[in-house]
Amino acid sequence: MERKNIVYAAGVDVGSTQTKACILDEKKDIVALALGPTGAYIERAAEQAFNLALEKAKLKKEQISYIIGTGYGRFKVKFGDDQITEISCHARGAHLLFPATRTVVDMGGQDTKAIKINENGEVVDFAMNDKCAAGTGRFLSQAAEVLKIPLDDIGRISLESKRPIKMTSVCTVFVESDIISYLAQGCRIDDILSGVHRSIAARTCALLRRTGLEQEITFTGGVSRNIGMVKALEDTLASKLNVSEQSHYIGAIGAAIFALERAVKNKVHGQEVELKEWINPEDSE
Amino acid sequence: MSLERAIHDSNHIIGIDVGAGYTKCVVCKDDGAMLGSNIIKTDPNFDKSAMESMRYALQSAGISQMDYLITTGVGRYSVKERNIQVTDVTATARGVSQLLPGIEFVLDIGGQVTKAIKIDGKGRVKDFKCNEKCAAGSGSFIEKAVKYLEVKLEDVGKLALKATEPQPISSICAILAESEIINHVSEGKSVENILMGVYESLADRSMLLLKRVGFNGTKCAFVGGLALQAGMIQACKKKFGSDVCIPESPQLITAYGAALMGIQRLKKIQTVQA
Amino acid sequence: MSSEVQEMSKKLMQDYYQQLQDAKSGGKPTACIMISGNCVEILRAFDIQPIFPEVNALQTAIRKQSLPLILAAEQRGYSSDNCAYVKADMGMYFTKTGNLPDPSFVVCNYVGCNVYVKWFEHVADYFHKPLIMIDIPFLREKVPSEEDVKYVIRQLESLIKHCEDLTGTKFDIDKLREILKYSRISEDGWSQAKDLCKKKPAPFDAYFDAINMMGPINVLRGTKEAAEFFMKSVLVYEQLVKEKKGPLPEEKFRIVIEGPPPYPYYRSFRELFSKWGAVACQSTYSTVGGIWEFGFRHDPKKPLESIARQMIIENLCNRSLLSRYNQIESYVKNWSADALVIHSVKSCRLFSAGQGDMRDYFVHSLDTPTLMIESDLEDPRYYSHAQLKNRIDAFFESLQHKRLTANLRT
Amino acid sequence: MAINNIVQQVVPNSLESMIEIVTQPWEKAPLLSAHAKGKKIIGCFPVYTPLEIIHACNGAALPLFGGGNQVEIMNADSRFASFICSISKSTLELQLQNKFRNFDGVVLSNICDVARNLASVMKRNSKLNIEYLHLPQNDNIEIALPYYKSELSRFLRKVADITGCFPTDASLSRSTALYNKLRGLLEDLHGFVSNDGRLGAFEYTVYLRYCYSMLPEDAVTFLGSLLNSMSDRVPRNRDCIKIIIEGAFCEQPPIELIRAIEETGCWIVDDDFAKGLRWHVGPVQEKGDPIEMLARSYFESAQPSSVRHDFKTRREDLLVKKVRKYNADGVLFFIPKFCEPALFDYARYKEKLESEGIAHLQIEYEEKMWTFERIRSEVETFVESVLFW
Ligand SMILES: Nc1ncnc2c1ncn2[C@@H]1O[C@H](COP(=O)(O)OP(=O)(O)O)[C@@H](O)[C@H]1O
Ligand SMILES: Nc1ncnc2c1ncn2[C@@H]1O[C@H](COP(=O)(O)OP(=O)(O)O)[C@@H](O)[C@H]1O
Ligand code: SF4
Ligand code: SF4
Ligand code: SF4
Repeated sequence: MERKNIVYAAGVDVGSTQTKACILDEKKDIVALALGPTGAYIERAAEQAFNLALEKAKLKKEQISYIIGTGYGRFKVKFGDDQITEISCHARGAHLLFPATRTVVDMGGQDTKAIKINENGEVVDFAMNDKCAAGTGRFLSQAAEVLKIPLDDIGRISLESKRPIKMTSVCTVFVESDIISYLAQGCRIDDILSGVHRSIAARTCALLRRTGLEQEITFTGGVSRNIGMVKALEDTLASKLNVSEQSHYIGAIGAAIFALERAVKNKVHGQEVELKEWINPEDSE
Repeated sequence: MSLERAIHDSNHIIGIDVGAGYTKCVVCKDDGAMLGSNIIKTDPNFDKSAMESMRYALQSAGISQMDYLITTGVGRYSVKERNIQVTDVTATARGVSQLLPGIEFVLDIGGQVTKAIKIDGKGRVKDFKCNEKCAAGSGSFIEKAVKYLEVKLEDVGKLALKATEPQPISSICAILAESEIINHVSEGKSVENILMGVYESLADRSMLLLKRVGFNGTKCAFVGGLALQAGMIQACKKKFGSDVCIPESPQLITAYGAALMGIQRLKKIQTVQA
Repeated sequence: MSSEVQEMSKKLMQDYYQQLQDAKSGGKPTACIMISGNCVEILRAFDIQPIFPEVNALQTAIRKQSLPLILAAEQRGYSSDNCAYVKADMGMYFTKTGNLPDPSFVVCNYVGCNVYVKWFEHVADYFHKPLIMIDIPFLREKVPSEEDVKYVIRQLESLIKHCEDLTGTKFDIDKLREILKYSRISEDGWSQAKDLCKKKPAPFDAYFDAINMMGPINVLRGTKEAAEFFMKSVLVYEQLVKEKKGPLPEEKFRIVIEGPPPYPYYRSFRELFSKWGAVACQSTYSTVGGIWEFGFRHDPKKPLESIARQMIIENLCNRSLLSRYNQIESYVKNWSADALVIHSVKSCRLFSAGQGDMRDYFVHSLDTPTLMIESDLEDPRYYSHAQLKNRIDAFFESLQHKRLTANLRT
Repeated sequence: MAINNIVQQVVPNSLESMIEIVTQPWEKAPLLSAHAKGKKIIGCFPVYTPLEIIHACNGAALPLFGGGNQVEIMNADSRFASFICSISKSTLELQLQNKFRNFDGVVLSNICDVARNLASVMKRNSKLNIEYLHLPQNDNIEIALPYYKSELSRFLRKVADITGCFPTDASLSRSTALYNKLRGLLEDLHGFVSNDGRLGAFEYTVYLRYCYSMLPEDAVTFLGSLLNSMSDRVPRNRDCIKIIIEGAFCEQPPIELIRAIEETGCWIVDDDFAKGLRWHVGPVQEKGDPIEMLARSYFESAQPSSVRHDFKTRREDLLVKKVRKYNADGVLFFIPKFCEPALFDYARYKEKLESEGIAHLQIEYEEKMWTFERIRSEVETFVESVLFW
C-alpha cells in the first residue's frame, strides 16, 4: 500500500503508571495504539511505547510529521516536538471519540481529574484530586494487591457483592490495613471490593461537583477499563457514562490530534510561525 | 497436671506474630530457649497463615505437640486455636528486654507500621507511638521501591551502603514519595543513592517517633523486618548518633516475646491449677 | 525598576531586625503581637519594641530552615496537622535558635484566626509572661454593632493600662495621634500603589512583589520611615506606569491570587506563573494586615475608635468568607483580571477551609476561570513541584487556547 | 396525662433504637415532631450554644453532631479540602443533601477557623437562617461580661425573629431552670459511670445524646425513670484500668468506638464526649437578669475546653486534679483528626502529664470511621502496659 503522502501524527502519554502511544492519520483515524508500563526509566518507556505503535502501524519514525508528549513525563519524550498537559489532551481525545462529551472523568494511576469541555473539545474548567493521593487508581491496584487478585478481575468480582462494606478512608497508604482488618472480621472479598469501588466513586463524585456535571460524561484513563468502577460511578452519579475500548488511550489520542493539527498547518503554510502561541514557556527542570 | 510435670517436663510454647506482611512463628521451651521458627508471607486468611507457619516451625523444631499458643500482630484475633493474644507492642517489648537487657528504647519497623517503644527494666511498655497516617515509609514502601528500581529485596540493604550522595525524599505521603523516587530516577540518580535517601528519610521519621517517646540519644534497639536491611541500620546509626543494637533474627522478636509471655502465663495457670 | 522598592524595603526590614537585636541587648521592653489587624501603634506610643512571630516564622521558611524547627515542635507533641507557622516559631524557642529578644508580654490580637489564641497561649506559657487578650468580635453582619466597637475600645484601654504599668510612662494620646498620622500616610501610599495595578501592564506584581510592601505596612506602620517608604514607592511605580513597564517583559495574563504563598519555594513558585506571562494585579494575602484599598484610614482624630474599627472590619482575617468572595469579585472586576488562582495551604485553615466553595462560586456563579492548587506556606513537605506545574500549565494552556480561538472567531 | 404515658411515648424500647436515633438525629430526633406543631427547629453546632435562649423563644434546639458514619460524603469534599475535620464536612454534606429540610435555622460560632468558615459556606448554599454567635475569648470578666450580655441579647433577637416569639424574662428564667434540671439529672446519671461503673460510658453517651434529641421537658421525664431503673443494676467490679478521656468536645467519636474501648478493658471514669452540651459545671443562677446570668455562667461555670480561652484556669492542672480524684490509671486523648484546637492543647497536656508521671495515649479518630483495628490495638497495648504481665 502506498501511504507516502499521508500525514501522520503521534501522541505519547507518559503517565505515572503506564505509558500510552497513539498514531493518527490525517483523517483522524487511529492507525495504532500501544501501551507499556512507565517504570523508573521514563525516557525508555516513552520510546518503547512509541516504537511499539510504529511497529503496529508498520511505519518508520521519519514518516511521523509531528509528535506531542503529554502526561507527567511529557518532558521526557525527548523525540517529541512539543508538550501539552494531559488535561487538554484528555479533553480533545474524549471529544474525538464522543463528540457530545461535556464532562470528562479521567482516573489514572496517581490522580483523578474532572474536566469540563465545550462543543469544540476545549477545556472550560478542570479540577484534580488535591495533594493527597487518596482515592485514585493506585488505591484500586493497592487493594487488588492486598487481596492477591489480578487487577483485571477486581471490577468484575466487585459486581457480585450484595452487601458492600464501608471504607474508613480512601488513603492509599492505609487501604492495606483497612482491608486486612475487614478480612480479619471475615468479610467477603466481593463485598470489600465493592466497598472500595464505591468509596472511590463517592470521592470522584465530589470532584465532579467542582466543575459541575454536564451531560454527556466520558470516562477515560486506565481505570475506565475496570467495569466495577464504571458501574459504581454510574450508580453514584445516576447517569450513563461513555466508555470505550480506547478510553485508556485518550490522553495519547488527544495529543496526537494536537500533533496532527500542527502537522497539517505545517504542511499548508510550510512554516511554524502560527504555532508559536502554543509553545510552552521554557522549562527549568 | 501436677506441679512436678509443669516444672520438669518442658512445655512447648508457641508464639505467632501475624503481621500485615509476614507471619512469624517461634517455638520455645519453657525456659525460653528457642527450638524452631518460621517466617512466611501472610495470606489474607490469617488463620491459615498462622497454622501453616506453625506447622513449619514445629517441623523445624522437630516436635509435634504444643502446650500453649499465644498470638500477636494484626491477625491475633483471627487464629482460632490461640490460648490468648497480646498486642505486638507489648510482645516486642518483652522480646527485646529478654535478648538485650537494659535497653530502654525500641524501634520496630514492619510492613505497615513503624513503632517507637519505651520500656522499663522489666520489659513493660512505658510509652509507645505508632506512625500516623500520611507517613511514607514502612516496609511495604521499601518493597514497592524495590520493585520499581528493579532490584531484589534481599539485596537492597547492602546496595544502599554503596551510596555516595543520598537523595532525600521529603513527601510524607507514600504515594507522593513514590513519584519523588521516579523523579530521581528520571534525573539519572543512581539506585544506591535513591535507596539510601529513602532509608535516611525513614530514619529521620523514626527518630521523630522515638523522640516523641522521650528518646535521649542513648542506646536503642532496632527490630522488625527492616532491621534485616543493612542500609537502614546504617541510616539509623548515622541519624540517631547512638548505639543501635540489632538482636539476632530481628524479624522474629515479636513472636519470641509473645512466646515468652505465653510461658509466664502458662506457669501462672499451672500454678493456680496445682 | 521596582527592584528599587525591593531594596528600600529590604533596608527597612533589616533595620527592624537590628532594632530587635538592640532591644535584646539593651533590655528594652518588647511585646509579641500578630500581623492581622494589629494595634502596633499603641505599642509604639510607649516605645515598646514589637516582635512579630509570624514574620519570624516566614523568615525561617524563606531561608529554607523551617523544617528542623517544625520537627522540633512535633517532637514536643505538636501534630503534623497543626499550623506550621506556630510550629516553626515554637521550634525556634525549643531549639534556642533565632536569637530574638524575649517578649516582656504578649498581646494576642485575636482577629479571626483562632490559632492565634493557641499560639500566644503557648508563647506566654513558654516565657512565663503575661498575655493580654484583645478579643475582636468577628464581623458577623455587614457592620459591627456599637457594642462590638465599645468592647474592643475597652480592651485597648486595658492594654494601654498594662503598657503604662510596664513602662512606667503615662499614656500620651498626642503621641499616638502623631503615630497614626504616619500610619495614614503609609495607608494612602499602599492604596495608591495597589490602584496603579489597575493599569496595564501593572507596575508590580500585587502578590509576589507586594511582599515588599507588606513588611512596612504591617510591621512598621506608624513610623516615619514607613511613611517615607510608601511615598517613594508610589513615585517609582508611577514612573513605571508612565514607561509602561511591568515586572515581566510582557504581561500576558492578569490574575488575582488568593491565599498565602509557599514561602519555602517562593521563587520557583513565582517562576511557574512568570513563564506564562502571568502577573498578579491583586491579591487577598496582601490584605491580611489591613484592607486599605477601599478607603479606610486610621484617624488621628478618633485614635482608639479607628484602631478598633480597623481591627474589626478592615482586615481580611476578621471578615467572613463571603465578604472575601466580594473582595475578590471586586478585584477581578475593577482590576480587570483574566482569572483567579486559589492557592490553598494546609497549615492555614483560616484561609483554606471552604476554598472549594469559593472556587465553585467563581466558576459557576461568576464565570471566572479559576485554578486551585495546594501546598503550604511554611512546611516544605507539602510542596510538590511537579504537581503544581502540571496544574498551572494546564490552566494557562486552556486560557491561552480560549484567547486564541476567541481571536480567531472575531 | 399520667407520667407513665409520656414515658411510654418517648422511650424507645431498646438501646439499639436509641442508637439509631442519636446517630441520625436530623431525621429521627423525637423533637423534630414539634415542627409539625409549629415549633421552629434550630440546629446547633455542639459547643457552648445557649440552648436556654432558643427554648425560651419557643424553638426546639437540636445539637448537630455531624453525619457520624451514616452519610457518605459526596458533595462536601468539593467545598472543603482533605485536611479539614470530618464534622464540618459532614454537616455541610447533610445540608447539601437537603437533610436539614425541617430546620429553620442553624447556629455556629467562633470555636475554630473551620466552624467559622463553615458558617459562610452554609449560608451561601441554603436559605436557612445561619446565626453566628461570638463567644468571647477575653477571660477578664469585667470587660467581657457586658459584651457577652449584649451579644446574647442580639442572639436572642435573631432567634426570636426566626421563631416569632420574643420571650419574657420570666420565661427565660423558666428555661434556665429546666436546663439546669436536665443537666443536674445527667450529672446524677454520670455518677453511675464514674463511681461504680454500673453504667458504661458508651451507654451513658447514648442516653446523653438521646436526651438532647428530645425537647428538654421530655428528656427530664425520661431521665427520671432512667435514674430510677439504675437501682436495679449491680455495680460492676471488673478487671479494668481506669481512664479519663479528654479531647472529644466537638466532633464525636463513633459510639461503637467507645464501646470498643470499653471492651479492651478500660473503665472510662470521666470523659468529655458531647461536653459542649453539658457545658455548665454548676447550675446557672436562676435569680436575677436571666441574660446576665447566662452570660456570667459562660465565664464562671462553663466547662473548660480547647475552644474557650481561659488563661487563669489551667486545663492541664484541672486534668491532673481529675486523674487524682478518680485515681485513674491514665488518660486517653481522643482527638478528632485535623481538629486544630484539640491538637494544640495536646502539646501542653503532654508536657504536664509527663512531668506528673501520668500515663497517657493520644488517639486520632474520625467520626466516619468504621473499623477500629488500629485504635483498638493501641489501646490494648496501653491497657496491657498498665494492667498485667
Ligand atoms: N485492565 C485494567 N483493568 C482495571 N484497571 C486497570 C487496567 N489497566 C490499568 N488499570 C488501572 O489504570 C491505572 C493506570 O491508568 P493510567 O490512565 O494509565 O494512569 P497514568 O496516566 O497516571 O499512568 C492503573 O493504576 C490501574 O489501576
Ligand atoms: N529477607 C528480607 N530481606 C530484607 N528485608 C526484608 C526481608 N523480609 C522482609 N523484609 C522487610 O520487612 C518488612 C516486613 O517486616 P515485618 O516486621 O515482618 O512486618 P509485619 O509484621 O508488618 O508483617 C517487609 O516489608 C520488607 O521490607
Ligand atoms: S498518606 Fe494517604 S491520606 Fe496521606 S496524603 Fe497520602 S494518600 Fe492522602
Ligand atoms: S492558621 Fe493561618 S492565619 Fe492563623 S496563624 Fe496559621 S497561618 Fe496565620
Ligand atoms: S472538630 Fe475541631 S476543627 Fe472541627 S469544627 Fe470542631 S473544633 Fe473545629
